Amino acid sequence: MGNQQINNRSRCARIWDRHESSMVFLTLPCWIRSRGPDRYWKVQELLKHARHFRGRKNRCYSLAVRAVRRAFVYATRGRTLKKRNMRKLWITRIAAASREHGMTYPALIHNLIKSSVQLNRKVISQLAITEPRTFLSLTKLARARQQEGLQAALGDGKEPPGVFSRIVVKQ
Amino acid sequence: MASGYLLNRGALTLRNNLQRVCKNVVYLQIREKKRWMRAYTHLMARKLKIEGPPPPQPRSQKLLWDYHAEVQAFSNRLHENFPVEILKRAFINPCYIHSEQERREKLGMDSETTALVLKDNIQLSEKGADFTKSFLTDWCRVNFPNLPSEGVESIVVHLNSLEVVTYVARNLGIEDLTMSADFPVPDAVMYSTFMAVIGVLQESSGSERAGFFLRDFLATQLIGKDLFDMWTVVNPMGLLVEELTNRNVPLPEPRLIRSAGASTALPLFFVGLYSDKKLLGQGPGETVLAAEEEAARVTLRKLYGYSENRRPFDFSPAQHLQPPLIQSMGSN
Amino acid sequence: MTSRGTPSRFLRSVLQNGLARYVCQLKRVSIIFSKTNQGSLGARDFVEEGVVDYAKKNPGTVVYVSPQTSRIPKIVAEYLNGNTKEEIITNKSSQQISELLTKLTNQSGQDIIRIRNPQHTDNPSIQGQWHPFTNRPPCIGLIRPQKRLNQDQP
Amino acid sequence: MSNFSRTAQQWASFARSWFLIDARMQPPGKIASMCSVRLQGKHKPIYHAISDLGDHVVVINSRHIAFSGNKWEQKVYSSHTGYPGGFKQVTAAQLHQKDPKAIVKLAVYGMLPKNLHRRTMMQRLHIFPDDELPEDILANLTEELQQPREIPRKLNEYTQEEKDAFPRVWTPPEDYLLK
Repeated sequence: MGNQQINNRSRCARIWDRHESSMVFLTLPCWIRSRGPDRYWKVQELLKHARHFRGRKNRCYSLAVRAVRRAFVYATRGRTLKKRNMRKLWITRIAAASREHGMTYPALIHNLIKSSVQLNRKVISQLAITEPRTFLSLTKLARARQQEGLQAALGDGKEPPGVFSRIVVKQ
Repeated sequence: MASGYLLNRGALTLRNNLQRVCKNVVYLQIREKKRWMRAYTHLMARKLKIEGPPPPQPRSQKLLWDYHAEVQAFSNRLHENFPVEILKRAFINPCYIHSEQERREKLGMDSETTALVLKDNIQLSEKGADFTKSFLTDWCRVNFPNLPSEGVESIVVHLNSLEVVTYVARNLGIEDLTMSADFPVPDAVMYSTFMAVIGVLQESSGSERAGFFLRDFLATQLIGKDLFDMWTVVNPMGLLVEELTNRNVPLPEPRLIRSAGASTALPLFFVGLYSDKKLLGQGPGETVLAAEEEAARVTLRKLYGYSENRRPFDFSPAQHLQPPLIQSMGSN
Repeated sequence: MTSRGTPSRFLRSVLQNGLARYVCQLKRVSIIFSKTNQGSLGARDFVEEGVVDYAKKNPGTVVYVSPQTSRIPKIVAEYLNGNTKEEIITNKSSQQISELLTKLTNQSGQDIIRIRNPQHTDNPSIQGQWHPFTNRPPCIGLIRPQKRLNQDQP
Repeated sequence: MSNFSRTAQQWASFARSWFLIDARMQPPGKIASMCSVRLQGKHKPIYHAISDLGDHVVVINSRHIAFSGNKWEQKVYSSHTGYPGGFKQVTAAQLHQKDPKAIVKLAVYGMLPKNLHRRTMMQRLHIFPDDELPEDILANLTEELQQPREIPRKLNEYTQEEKDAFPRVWTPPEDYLLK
């Protein structure tokens, strides 16, 4: 409490003294406080994020502050863009892998969904890289599903060998 | 006049403030910008740069340390029933006893009245080392029935090596408990201490529990390791030929099956090994020779059952061997 | 904040923990508080009520309770991999401290930094990774185009 | 299945293959789209734009490409030398006359992504106007790609039997006079 009173008093004194262009401080803490903020730590906080930049941006505050702000803006944008880009990449990869087995990407995904295979694109693309045989069987499944309608129309009603699907269950 | 008054006033306030400051330091929390902090941090940074970091201090010499409680917690943490007295002996290394005796002599203490009644862990350590080696060998034999004895030996040597064992020991918190002359504890001392712990476990709880301990903490280090990272085979083709003759299989016949960019700087060759017109294995390589060697390695991995599509190791917890102490604790 | 400016690591556990048997990674926890200070009120409550239960529940963790003439009450947690973590518990209630301790107990002690991928494995592939010849039929002998060229030259 | 060592696996996964395409009687656009996919590496499941995974493509018989319609006369290739009055326009036929590789090359160049990798990828495209390949390139080849269009046979390549067996829309009367 006492401290605060002194504080208020000194503030009044300072305002009053400013007219005479000489400053009087009633207490030492007030005098210390009056020197403005300790800018060093603020600068360090910012430069912490700029240390890996190239050139003077990594040590000069006035250059770094812009670059850091820009970097944060990019990072914010990048978080949404990353999801989009990754999905694009997975699709490119699945398209490449399915073309190796003579299928197109839309046909593969469409028929996998129709056969209620609930793998997402990320997992399918990982399978294409690390487990190529699993991916091959997925394409086979999609191909069988694709030809199911045609074969039913032809009246054969039989599954291709090695495929177990709804038609067999119905019979 | 006015200035004189101000000066006088200033001096008065300064004196008051000094008192305040002193009071503040003692009683009150000062909420101000810590302007000394910058200079202080710079000074400390420079000091660190000139002098280097301070020498590491063992945890036992820092505040808040109860050796008995630590040892008990150690055994509880690993879900084992170590007898605490013997376990404490396992942590006492001969180097510690030597250094302690020397220290006492230097201090001029009477050697008879302050004689050390500590036993070192050499016996335990030897016992543990023997058991570890035999257990790991058995474990590898069971898990890789097709692997020849040299392969088993090299896997055991890898698991039993100073590097792996000290890594495991440090991550089990043995370093804090170890009584050693030097700090940080040298690798060899860590190794012998870990082995002594195994020895204690074997003495107190039997070899089966000690085996489970080794399986859980040492054998898990095999995960993600390739066979030939541990076992250096210079001539895999020769080894393969030897293996196949032992099994009465016709000798392998290397054939170049695929190639890409053969005349460029980055060629790729695939060599397949055929035996009796059956493909044993194929391997890629930068040159035909490297590919052939790789194919031999692939075939050897298949023969020895150390391929990536093998059955995963069985690390399931030993249910029937749960110590009763832990169960009672768990029911709390 | 930016992905390049912050440290990162891959997901992994200490010594494959939990694969065979689970070892609580918190080896030592010290509760440091003041006997008189206002901010340590919750800490004192916790020492009275909860710390014995906690120690009984976690026999693998050594709990040190140390009243010191310090203004700032804190919990110092030490982990098996050698890392130390300090948590300030000024003005926290007994309940909050107990939650904090549970959190510290369940942690592995590794640095809490950005993890690059929520999944990680040491053996990424069981069937063998893709390579350009995975899905091509093997052709033994010379490469075809030469024959084809000869056919093409009438 | 295959348990390669890590270095060998890496070497195999990222190796460059060499594809051969026969452009005889093929539309250049189709050839170019096939080339562009392989030059970028978009036919590999490990594709990534900055991984530099492109393969080599060898195009032979670029002299014998086939344009549909009247593209030979109507398709115009324009360029500008940079000097005043330096705007050049040539038809496809003229360009092909001058350089039999140019049409395929320009088609591929236009289909590649417009970035700094484009020139590098173009260096991995080898075009030969005829079907004669140097020895070192022959040694590199890994696979021949199927042609996108089936080559139509000329009338004189059909045998008499095939001609007779061809179904007729209309049988001319016997007194019908062929012009």
